[in-house]
Amino acid sequence: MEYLNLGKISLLIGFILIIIGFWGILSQKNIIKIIVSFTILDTGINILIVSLGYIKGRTAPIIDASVPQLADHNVLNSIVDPVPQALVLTAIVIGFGVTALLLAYAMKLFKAKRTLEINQFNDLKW
Amino acid sequence: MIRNFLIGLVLASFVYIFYNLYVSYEPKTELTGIAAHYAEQGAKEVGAANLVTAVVVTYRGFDTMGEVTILFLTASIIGFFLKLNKKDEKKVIIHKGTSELLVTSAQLLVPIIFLFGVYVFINGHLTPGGGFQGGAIIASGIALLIMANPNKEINHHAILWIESISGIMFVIIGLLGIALAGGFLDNRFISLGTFGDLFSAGAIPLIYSFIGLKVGAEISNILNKYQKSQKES
Amino acid sequence: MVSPIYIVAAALGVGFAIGVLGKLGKNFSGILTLLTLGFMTYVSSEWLYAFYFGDQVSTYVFTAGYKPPISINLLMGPQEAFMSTLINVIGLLGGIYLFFNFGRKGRNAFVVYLVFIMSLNVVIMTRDLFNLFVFLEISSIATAGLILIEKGNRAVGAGFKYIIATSIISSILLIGTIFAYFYTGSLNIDDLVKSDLTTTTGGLIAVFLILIAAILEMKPFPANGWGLDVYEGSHQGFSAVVSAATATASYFMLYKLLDIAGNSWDHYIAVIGAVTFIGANLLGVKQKFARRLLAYSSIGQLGLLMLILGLRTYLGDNLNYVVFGILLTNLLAKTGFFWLVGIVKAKTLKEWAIIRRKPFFLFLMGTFVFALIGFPPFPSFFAKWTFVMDLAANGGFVWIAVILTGSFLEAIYYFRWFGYAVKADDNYNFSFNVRWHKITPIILLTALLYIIGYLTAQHTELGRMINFIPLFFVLILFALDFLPVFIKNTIAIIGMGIYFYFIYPSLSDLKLLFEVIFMIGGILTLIAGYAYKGKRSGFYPVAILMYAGLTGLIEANTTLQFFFGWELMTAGSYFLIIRGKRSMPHALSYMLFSVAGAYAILAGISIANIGQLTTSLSIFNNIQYFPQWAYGLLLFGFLTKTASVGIHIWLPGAHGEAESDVSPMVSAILLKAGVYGVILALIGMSKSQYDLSSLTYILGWVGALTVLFGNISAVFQEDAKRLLAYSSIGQLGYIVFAFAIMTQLGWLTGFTYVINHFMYKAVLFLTIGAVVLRVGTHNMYEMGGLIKRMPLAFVAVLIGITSLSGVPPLSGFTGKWLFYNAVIEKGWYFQGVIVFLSGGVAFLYLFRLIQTIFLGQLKDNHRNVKEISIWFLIPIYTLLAGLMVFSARPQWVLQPLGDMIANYMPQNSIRWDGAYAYTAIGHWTGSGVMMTIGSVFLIVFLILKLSTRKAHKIKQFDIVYSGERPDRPDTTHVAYNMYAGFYKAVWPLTVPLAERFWNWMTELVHEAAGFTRRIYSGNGQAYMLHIVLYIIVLFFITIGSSI
Amino acid sequence: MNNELIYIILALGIGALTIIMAIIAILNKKLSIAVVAAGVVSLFASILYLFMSAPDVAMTEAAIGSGLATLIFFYVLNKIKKYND
Repeated sequence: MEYLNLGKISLLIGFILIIIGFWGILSQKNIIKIIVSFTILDTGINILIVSLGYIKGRTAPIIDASVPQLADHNVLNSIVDPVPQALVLTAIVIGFGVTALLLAYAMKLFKAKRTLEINQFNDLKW
Repeated sequence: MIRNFLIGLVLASFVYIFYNLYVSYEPKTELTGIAAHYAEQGAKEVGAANLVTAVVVTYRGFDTMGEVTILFLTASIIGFFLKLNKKDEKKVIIHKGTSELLVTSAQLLVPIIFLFGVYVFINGHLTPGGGFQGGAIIASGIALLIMANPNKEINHHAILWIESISGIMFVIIGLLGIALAGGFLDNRFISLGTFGDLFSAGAIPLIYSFIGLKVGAEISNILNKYQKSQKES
Repeated sequence: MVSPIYIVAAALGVGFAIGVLGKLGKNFSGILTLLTLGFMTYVSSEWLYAFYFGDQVSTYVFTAGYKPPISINLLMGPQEAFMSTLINVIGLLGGIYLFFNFGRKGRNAFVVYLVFIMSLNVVIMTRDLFNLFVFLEISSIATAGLILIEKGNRAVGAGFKYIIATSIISSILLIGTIFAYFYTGSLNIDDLVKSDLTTTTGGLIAVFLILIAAILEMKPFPANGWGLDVYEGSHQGFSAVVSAATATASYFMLYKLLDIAGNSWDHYIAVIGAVTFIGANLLGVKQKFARRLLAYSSIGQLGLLMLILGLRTYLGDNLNYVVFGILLTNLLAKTGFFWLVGIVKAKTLKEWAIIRRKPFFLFLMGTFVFALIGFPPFPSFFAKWTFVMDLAANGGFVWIAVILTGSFLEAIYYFRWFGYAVKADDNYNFSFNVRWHKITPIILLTALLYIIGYLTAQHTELGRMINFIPLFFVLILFALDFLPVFIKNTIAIIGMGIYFYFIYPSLSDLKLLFEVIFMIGGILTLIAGYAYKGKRSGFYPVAILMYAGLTGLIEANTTLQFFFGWELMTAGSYFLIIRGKRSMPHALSYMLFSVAGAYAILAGISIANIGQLTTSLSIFNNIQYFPQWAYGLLLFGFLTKTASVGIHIWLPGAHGEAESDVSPMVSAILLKAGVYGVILALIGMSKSQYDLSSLTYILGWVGALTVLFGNISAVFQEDAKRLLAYSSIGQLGYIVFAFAIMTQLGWLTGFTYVINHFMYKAVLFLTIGAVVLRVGTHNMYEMGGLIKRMPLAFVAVLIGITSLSGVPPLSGFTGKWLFYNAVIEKGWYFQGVIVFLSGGVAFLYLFRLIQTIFLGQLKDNHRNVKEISIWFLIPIYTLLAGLMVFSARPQWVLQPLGDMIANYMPQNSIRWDGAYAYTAIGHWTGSGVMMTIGSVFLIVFLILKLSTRKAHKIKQFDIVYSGERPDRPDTTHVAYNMYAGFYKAVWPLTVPLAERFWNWMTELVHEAAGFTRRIYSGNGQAYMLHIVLYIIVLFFITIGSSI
Repeated sequence: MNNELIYIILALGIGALTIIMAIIAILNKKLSIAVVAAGVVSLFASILYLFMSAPDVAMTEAAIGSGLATLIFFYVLNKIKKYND
């Protein structure tokens, strides 16, 4: 039971997704596939961040009826860490921005050479 | 061959690194550091029930400003990257198979979606959700509109104005924080009000609304650019 | 004081506002952007001013009204103020430069640029790790967008590679950040520094990930293909900003984050920096394209910055000073260079020849090249000096070698490029246009370089104005360059005269002797300049620059002043040499040997400096640690200037191809600078408490072999000036050999040769140069019979070679006599024999100067040549008069010299009695010898005159060929390849082993570069693989074993 | 306590599905399937966030990560298809 902690499981999923993301980034030739791999990598990192803020058996960091009185210091003992969640919000939006930009690049690259093979775009070298 | 070997090597090494991280990980049992401070003092200091919002809008408001800027940047870059020439601009997309159902439901749904989005970001300090989520929801409404009718000209100027004004207001509110309270993006220049009310938590609802509008406008802008780029020859 | 938060607020406020205000027009947006950048510059520079001229203390800016770590905070300290001012200034100038390029893309481009500069400011100032990540992302995304202002697919490709690479890096940073937060409960960098993060395995890995991301942002070799492509592929106006502003921010980010790991990472950073610095510059050597070359150079610069950072424990308090100098110079010069590339638009380095169509641009380029290589008076010179001194003081000798090697590689390609710009054939039919908004920023940068260089110097012992007076004179001559030769020549001569007049009373002994050679010799050779017509554009500033350096050497009291003078002299002489007709490759090799020599001197001084309380030049006399190395390096450095065998290959071409009045300057005068250095080192060795005789023994052999080699090579020359050049090598060999003897007699011999060589080599080069000007060829066999047309020149050459060959009655014999005394006294018989035999060889080539040029038949096309110019005759005959006086009354000079030498060499082996000199072996008198030989000559002359009254003159066409007239009558002349017979006997000695060796070295470097650069295949995915491999390798090197 | 156990079992299941989807996204030759699979990964992730008491993140991930991002992917795929035609 001790072993099966939700945080640990999520952490593991996060790591696996990150590795899958890297695998895709390094092995796929198609630019769209590479971008897809990036989104998987991002998702993995996000899961990682959230799971690091997770504390077993606690509620979301929102103080409402489910959390005992405000003045009561029990808030400290009843919510999960709000900071990683705030960070993930930022990370998701950044990831979206980067993905949008990468896709714009992908379109232009395709337009330039009518291919999505990344090894075709080596005009600059040596 | 060598490449595959190297990739395998890299991945195996990453597994090794992450394995070490994983085994050294001990799940948290209590809040420490700044998180403890936020949990204990957050409600008192900021007045927001949703502590994530308190962190996002106030404590780490500067990050959020950067985050909004990233979307803004992306929209701007895509703006000049996917710019159409005059001829393509006038083209009409021939679309087939947009069902009547989709068009009608879009017309019905979009106002509701917009309202929901606004609700989400106005209540950001009380309930889950906030500017980003609300903004994204609004943008989804716009996306639905575009999908229903690919040739629909979204009011570009309106988006631009909303984006611009809400951005400027965000900065101005931040500066008001310096002038009237403790620092840039301090929310306490408006009274914190009663904890749990809609109009409480100082400037947070205001800031989050502008963030929501801005994010919604920016994402819509990006979608619009992509939509238009379909006409490019 | 305006709070730095307004930098962010202003940029974002204006950026958001342009969204709607932009409707008022592109130019409106642009001007608004520039005004905002101006405001940002104002804010940061106000802080900078307050830090350096006021008593401002570092200030934290809290956001959200809470103290860190509760909320994000920014720090504005002296370093932050400096870095962000740099970024904003470059940002503002870049905005002006790119104004219309942005304009074409619409107002959004301005917004992106504004946000880009703002984000770099935040990266500098923020003290929050996650905030750093966010603003780093902003800068990456903005960069990926701004790359697109360049048209074409290459920019798109480069941008894509850039964004995928930076995405990977920021992913790594994010993972590290979150784990750092997990283990410490804070995101504040100061908290992380204080925490004991590295004690746990997870924390250790987190720190690793954070640092590796920061390192990868510095584009370490070889995981930097994406960085190179950005520099090359984007608009050069923007590459400049990336190279300057982003590099500054990345450096500072690494600087901030490095503290999290304490000092444990310093060593790795240093190694990574070293690999990058050398790797990038090595590949630069192979590069043919201007843009790519600058890309390699920019990467190299990042490597150097990492190297400095990694070596911060060696530098202590000087870290900021060194970073300031290196960063500032590289920033300003590299930015200027990129912008210059953007204007000139020539693709390959050779095409850069077109730049000299607008000489002002050549000046700008020259400024940047010399600043980047670290020549005075630019800040990098002082920074490099301090860096090397501090390294040596703390035992970092390996690092000195690394830095100097990398810098040398950099010098290779920059000077090759500059050589093309100055000298390569310009037959291209494309040109370049200049628009004010593009050139103004470059001019401002150049002005800043000079001003900051001057201000930096004020903080060193060079603060005294005196060191800069000659430089101001150079500037004045630059400004007067539009005047005709006559006026400028007069100004130059008067200027040098006045300077000498004022400086003369303060000098004595050794310094006086060399100052006379440099200044009086300089004035005499300048007189010949009156023979030139027109403007002679650019000649006077560089000539005076060389003399400024030479006199700087003499006046130097400290090692820094000495090196300052040495480098100025090198720069000036390089410009003089490259002015010659086919001198491009020779000027390059001259410069490279000079740079290598200068680095050896720098290294030598740095070792000499260890444990010294003073920076005075007298430390040469008291080197306490590694004296063999210190003196060895110093001597090697000085010998590159005296062109000793093996490192001589630059001299024949450089001196042979130089202009007629430049050859004597660089031969008779400039070579003495090397001799002066050798003497300083030897004086030090004579006073040293260590036994350094093995070093002088080697030096003696070097001198002897140089004599042999120089003389034999001179024999087989057809080119009169090259003949003299090889002869110089030989003569300098005598000098080195004589000084290496390290006895009073030996040194007296040395000084005699110094004075003699100065006079007769000036006479010979001036005369031959003047003849060449008249007949239009260097080849001796194409001359002949000129005695009739140029009798005065003939007399000059005759006296010159008599003196050179060392036969009585002239002063050459004085030298020879002293020489054999010294050799016998010392017992270096074997070397002495080599030198003696070489003396015989000298007759062979000297004979040709008379026989081939002046005797024999006059060539058809020389039938109407006139006597050489009066402006050459004046200095020539003045020098001849000096030569005569020295020959007749050598004691006037040698006696005081002997007394002086006695200070260093206590043996009193020579005694003067009036005009008589006595040694253990015998005695001799200058005037006596002269009279005796004079009478003998007169008698023989009269006998011959009387006995050959029946001889008749052979007329021009008194030659009968047995058959037809040969195709090339010149080459059938006896004077052509005159010593072919001897060649068969001595050819093994003339094999250009040194040339082959250096060619082989060059080839090796090129092959290495050509092989290495294949990793930059251009494939974005391969670049990502490089990045992750780099991470993995570093992981196992750094912390892999400790977890 | 019981809740936790259910979450864990669900999380294991979702985790397995997420990983399978991610692998499909990488390996499938068809771009549109890859894109959809990536969207699904994101969607599953947002469910995981909900389990981990992060409703804010779950909302964001669902709306932006799996919704809007996928939409943009399809714009690009569509455009590429048009170029190919």
